[in-house]
Amino acid sequence: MTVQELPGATAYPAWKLRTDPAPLLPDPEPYRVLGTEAAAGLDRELLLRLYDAVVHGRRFNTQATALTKQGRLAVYPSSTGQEASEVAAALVLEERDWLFPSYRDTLAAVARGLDPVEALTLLRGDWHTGYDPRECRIAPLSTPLATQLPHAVGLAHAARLSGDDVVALAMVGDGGTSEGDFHEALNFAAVWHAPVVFLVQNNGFAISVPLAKQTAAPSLAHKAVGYGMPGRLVDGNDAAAMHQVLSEAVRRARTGGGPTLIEAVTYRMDAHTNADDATRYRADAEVESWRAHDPVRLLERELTGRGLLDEERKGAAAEAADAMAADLRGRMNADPLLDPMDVFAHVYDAPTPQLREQSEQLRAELEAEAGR
Amino acid sequence: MTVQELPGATAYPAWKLRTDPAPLLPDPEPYRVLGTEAAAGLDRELLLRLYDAVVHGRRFNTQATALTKQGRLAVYPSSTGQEASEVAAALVLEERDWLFPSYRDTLAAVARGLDPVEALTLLRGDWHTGYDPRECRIAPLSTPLATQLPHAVGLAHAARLSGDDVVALAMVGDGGTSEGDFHEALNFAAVWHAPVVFLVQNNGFAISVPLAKQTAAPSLAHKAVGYGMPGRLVDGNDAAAMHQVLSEAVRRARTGGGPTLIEAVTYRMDAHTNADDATRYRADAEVESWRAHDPVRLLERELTGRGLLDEERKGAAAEAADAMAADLRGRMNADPLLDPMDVFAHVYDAPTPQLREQSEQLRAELEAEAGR
Amino acid sequence: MSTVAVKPATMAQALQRAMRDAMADDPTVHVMGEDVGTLGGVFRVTDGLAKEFGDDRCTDTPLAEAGILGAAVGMAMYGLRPVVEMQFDAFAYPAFEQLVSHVSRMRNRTRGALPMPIVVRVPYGGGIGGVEHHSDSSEAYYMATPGLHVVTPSTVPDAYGLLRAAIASDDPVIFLEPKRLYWSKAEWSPDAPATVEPIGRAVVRRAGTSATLLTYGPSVPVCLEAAEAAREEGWDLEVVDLRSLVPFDDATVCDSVRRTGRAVVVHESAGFGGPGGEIAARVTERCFHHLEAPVLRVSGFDIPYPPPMLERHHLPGVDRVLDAVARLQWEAES
Amino acid sequence: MSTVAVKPATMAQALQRAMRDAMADDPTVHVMGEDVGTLGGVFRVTDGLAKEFGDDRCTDTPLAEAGILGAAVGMAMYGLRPVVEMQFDAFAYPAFEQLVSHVSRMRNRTRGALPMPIVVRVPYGGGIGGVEHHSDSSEAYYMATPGLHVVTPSTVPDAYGLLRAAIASDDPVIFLEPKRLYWSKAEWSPDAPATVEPIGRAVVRRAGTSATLLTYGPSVPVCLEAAEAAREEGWDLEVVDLRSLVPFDDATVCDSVRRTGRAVVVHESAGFGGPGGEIAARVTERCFHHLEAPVLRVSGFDIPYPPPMLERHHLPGVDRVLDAVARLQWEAES
Ligand SMILES: Cc1ncc(C[n+]2csc(CCOP(=O)(O)OP(=O)(O)O)c2C)c(N)n1
Ligand SMILES: Cc1ncc(C[n+]2csc(CCOP(=O)(O)OP(=O)(O)O)c2C)c(N)n1
Ligand SMILES: [Mg+2]
Ligand SMILES: [Mg+2]
Repeated sequence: MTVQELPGATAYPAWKLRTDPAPLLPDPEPYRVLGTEAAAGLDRELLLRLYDAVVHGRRFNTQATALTKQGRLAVYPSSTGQEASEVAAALVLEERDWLFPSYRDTLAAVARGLDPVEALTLLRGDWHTGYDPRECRIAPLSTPLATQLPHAVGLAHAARLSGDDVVALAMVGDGGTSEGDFHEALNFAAVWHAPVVFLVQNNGFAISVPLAKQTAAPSLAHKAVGYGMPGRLVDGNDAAAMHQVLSEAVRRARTGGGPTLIEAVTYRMDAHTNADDATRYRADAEVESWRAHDPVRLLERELTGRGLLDEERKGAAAEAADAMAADLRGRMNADPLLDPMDVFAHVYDAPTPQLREQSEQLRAELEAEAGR
Repeated sequence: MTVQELPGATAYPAWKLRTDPAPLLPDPEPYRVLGTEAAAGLDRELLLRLYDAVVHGRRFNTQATALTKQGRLAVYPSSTGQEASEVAAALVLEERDWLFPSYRDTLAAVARGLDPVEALTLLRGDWHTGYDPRECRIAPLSTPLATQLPHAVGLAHAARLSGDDVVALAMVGDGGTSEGDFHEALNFAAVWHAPVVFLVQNNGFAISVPLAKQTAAPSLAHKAVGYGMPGRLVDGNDAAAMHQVLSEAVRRARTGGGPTLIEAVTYRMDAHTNADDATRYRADAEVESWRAHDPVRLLERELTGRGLLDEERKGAAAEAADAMAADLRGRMNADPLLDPMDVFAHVYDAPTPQLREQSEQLRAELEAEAGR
Repeated sequence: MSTVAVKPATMAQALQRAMRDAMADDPTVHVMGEDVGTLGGVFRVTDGLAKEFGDDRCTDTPLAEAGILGAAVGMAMYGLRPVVEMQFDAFAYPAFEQLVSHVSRMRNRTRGALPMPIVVRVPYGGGIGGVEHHSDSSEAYYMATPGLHVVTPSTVPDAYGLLRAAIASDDPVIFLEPKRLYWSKAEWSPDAPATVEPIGRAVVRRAGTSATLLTYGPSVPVCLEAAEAAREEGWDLEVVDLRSLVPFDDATVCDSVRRTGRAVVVHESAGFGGPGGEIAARVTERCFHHLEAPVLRVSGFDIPYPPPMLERHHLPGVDRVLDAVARLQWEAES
Repeated sequence: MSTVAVKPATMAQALQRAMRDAMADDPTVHVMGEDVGTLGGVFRVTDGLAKEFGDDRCTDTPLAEAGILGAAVGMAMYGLRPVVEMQFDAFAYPAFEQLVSHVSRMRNRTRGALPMPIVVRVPYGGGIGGVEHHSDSSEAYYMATPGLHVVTPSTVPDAYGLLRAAIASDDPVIFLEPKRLYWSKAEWSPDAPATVEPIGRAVVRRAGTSATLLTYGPSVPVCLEAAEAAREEGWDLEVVDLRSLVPFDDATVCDSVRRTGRAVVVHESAGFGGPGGEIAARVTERCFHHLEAPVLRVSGFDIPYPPPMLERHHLPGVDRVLDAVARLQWEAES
């Protein structure tokens, strides 16, 4: 409603929108590249690289799930169906950038180059992350939902204050967007103009709860405008689209353009974890409807159509993936050597007198046990 | 970006925005009525009622602030400058509706008809709200910021489940919008389609922190779209505009239209509380620039221009307000009779054995003290 | 009256039945939380409730614990009796402010006008091979918060009785469910459930004369096992299941300790600042001259809960309980 | 070296000076929180820091405590040393999940790769006429959380020394500032501040022989006053200021209690599940045969903190301390 100010009306202290909302709003359709005209401009090397990565990723997911059945992993939240989004998140980053994965994003860590065995350490039942986050610049996989998002903001902010052009890319699920920490992180990022990219993987469910019970928003990407950052909707199964949109957001962040919120529309093909029974809350038909839009198939179609993928190339990719899986299987089959005393070693920089007492107690018990 | 699907591209599982964002977005200018052409249609009775209420409210604010100087209130967060928004929030509600005020909104409770002495009980240093929230349907004034918002959602939801057409109106400050509870409450309200109206009073500051350090959003009302509810921007000093926009939102909520987020753009003329020194963080000139846009003056101008307000009518309003203030002063001057033993009475439905022991201890101490 | 078939039931089933019966008896009882509806909860404790009572009585909420508990506060203000499920106890932490600043205080600040008949069901403790954040024991936080009741069952009938009592209570109750006992079984008839236990009463699970084990929840079976094993050493241990941490049953506890003259508190949550300190201190205050030895504590270590592969070293087991009993200065006796 | 003027300073000034000096010495130290910049904090403890070091070193954050602490975690991951101010301790509750699930555990889960050198400054306790939610004592929550250090000063020099030590620590420290001592004064020179006290050492504030008062923070002055008053009754009380609740200085505490044979723990936070239980229990475990009487506790009641007009009845005062001392079974002596 436009208001006509009458003569003599009192002065109104200057008002203006703090920023123009129009460019912040996402397009109504998720951005897609594969299978569209836009695909013509794609770099073939990149396409092949993405292909190898999603094939590798798919194999990693199936292998890790198999390891749960063999009792070699305590639990595995599979990202089958979401590989395009997972690998793109890893590939768009420079070495100096940081990745903040959620508990579902082991694959993103692996796609970034982390040794799969290290990446799976916690899920295997060990007491630590398995890798040194500072070395690989991958934060510990976060289980408490959305709590990793303010960490990403703080780190990006710290990097910027230090004059480093480091970007933080933080991943979260659709369910995680309901948590207060999501809100607080996005707000801090926008106010601080921090170089962060928020990637929401909307895979349709939070365990059993479908998106319709999670939000009434037009899309999750529409949340961006409420923070004053751009929101982007992307087809999360389209590796090329994901790579493009994420790259653009990373570039913006790196060059002082501030944070971006990206919603990747995708689907969780497996159950929530190996412990979950998805048939209790969703119909097979819905799952099946997503098969045709599988991220691996989308790339295969594109590459085959452009003559870049023959059976040989396909075989090579599959073989490499199998080799990784076999290696992983082999190394996970060995029982890890765990020293129970280690649980005291890193609680504090220097253990408190109380912890020293307790570790002595355990040591004595272990010795008695060994002596028996 | 529109995407051209190529022939042979894989089927994409149906996507559509869950709701159209356009009608959810607020207008870029705060809605105003007073001093504009729109004012012509206003009901004169309503205008006079609003006038009496803001005059009364202003007097209440100055009196309560004076009481802090006399040591009769522990603290008072004044809403001077925000009276239009405070009283409109009270006046748009039916008796069966609930108000969820923040700690700054004593005035809204008083404008709803609550005895000012009761409304000020907590701020006076007593241990309880002073009134029965169920009787007057005013939730306890909430100090932990934004925590009252999910309460309002739960209550509105419960009422709807019970088949009652009750609306909950919840108030929060601009600073409070940064809290996770704000986010979670709005999301729950939208998903549950609960009959709630969220009123954000953007008074420019959270204690010393200006809005620019609080958010980068185009406006706080723009946050609505991220939840899938309409956002409205209103001139918070314009009592008629506030009344109109709030009434409309209450009507929507009552008739099954779901929640609304309203941002009232206003200004806190006093310091944060009597204990605060606002000169440390803002310039007098800024405060002065808002005087011309004072909610009382805006109404006076309108009414005078329309020949509805003469000196006599003005005098009568002032007199009524003074009478209220004198009565309040008088009643607050008496020391309240507090029984220390009461602090044990309502911690539990039936006190635990432990609390019974402790209350016996205090009773013995008090008797010994009295006996001395 | 027909005779009722008594058949084995799990604690999870008894808990489900308690909610079911409460919902059937009282239309104001509402169950809410993450995945409690269609899925029936990740532990299946709410299985079937949404089907029987509809989505409005058993509601899958958005994923936000402060929002869930905050909404429950508002529902209680309107006269409903919400039963909230927190999926794991570490995931109750986001709701901490709502719990401490509102749930526990609302009745008090309104002189009883706004009671908070809310039950917060919290699966707690370890021993189920859970990864990080899935095995916390957070009872110390709740015990230190005036205005809350804190209860925890250790048997199948108690699970039913205590949960019924919790739902019936006009006060907020933190209902701690020992995860590793969800699948424990007992002969118990869902068709003629045990009478509802009042909140606040400890029970002697095993009578004994040499010393008292004071324990609750997941550590009760451990203590009963330890008591059996102790017979070999010539100790006849009494085992008291506290059931209610708040209010605390000083009478039952002190009666036992005065008789035996020795006590060990056993729980799996961390020792320092944990429940054992309060329990040991209050027993000592009240029974000092009956004590032959200091009240000792056996608890989890003061470390973040360790993961599956190491949890057996952390959890108080039979050996550690017996070691503590052995340190109760028996020589002083002779 | 010129002689340094020693003049009265308040605890608030000493705390400010500690941050100022730490920021000057170490560019990675960052202060952040609500109103800490331009305003200098609602208690003026960060006064002047933004002016001296700029907004990027002393930052007014948006109003969201989980966001503040969560961002601090990320900053610490990048190598900074954040000093976070929570405006009042009840307003630290929204950050509880970040604190318990991340701040306290990050070092452990990364085998030391990601230490959390974060200080969380929390103004705590009552006695300042604050309205609801402004006088909580939440130390029990922090003590029960492995991985945190918890310290609290009771004197002006300690305020400086302990805060310097906290900022220098590679571990997360909950730094509890007794609100009612902010304006307490001592002869202390900001130009030659006392040497930095290591974290984890209790101190005997007053030597005595009859019994030991174990206390900390805002209750230290109360206990010193009680000790003076006790002379009339013929009791020579020792007062131990714990200073650090985690780690706990068993050595100093037990040394005192073994000498005196009697002890009372004094704190203003609620009694049930509060710090006193842990302290009494561990002292009893370690000093049982030296004790002439059970360790008693004097604390706030188990109620929501009462408001200004009634707080004097809640706060442990000299009389209540002396009453407890009188109950230390002196007859047994004679
Ligand atoms: C704070 C918190 N609450 C609850 C949980 C339990 N939980 C683990 S995964 C999950 C669902 C997450 O859904 P979403 O965010 O969509 O991620 P997705 O599993 O689909 O990747 C829940 C409720 C948790 N980990 N953290
Ligand atoms: C959770 C929480 N954090 C911090 C505070 C301390 N505090 C009280 S009022 C206030 C500023 C509130 O600003 P705003 O929401 O804009 O409301 P206004 O005071 O302007 O009405 C702060 C930080 C609080 N009450 N609750
Ligand atoms: Mg999901
Ligand atoms: Mg404000």
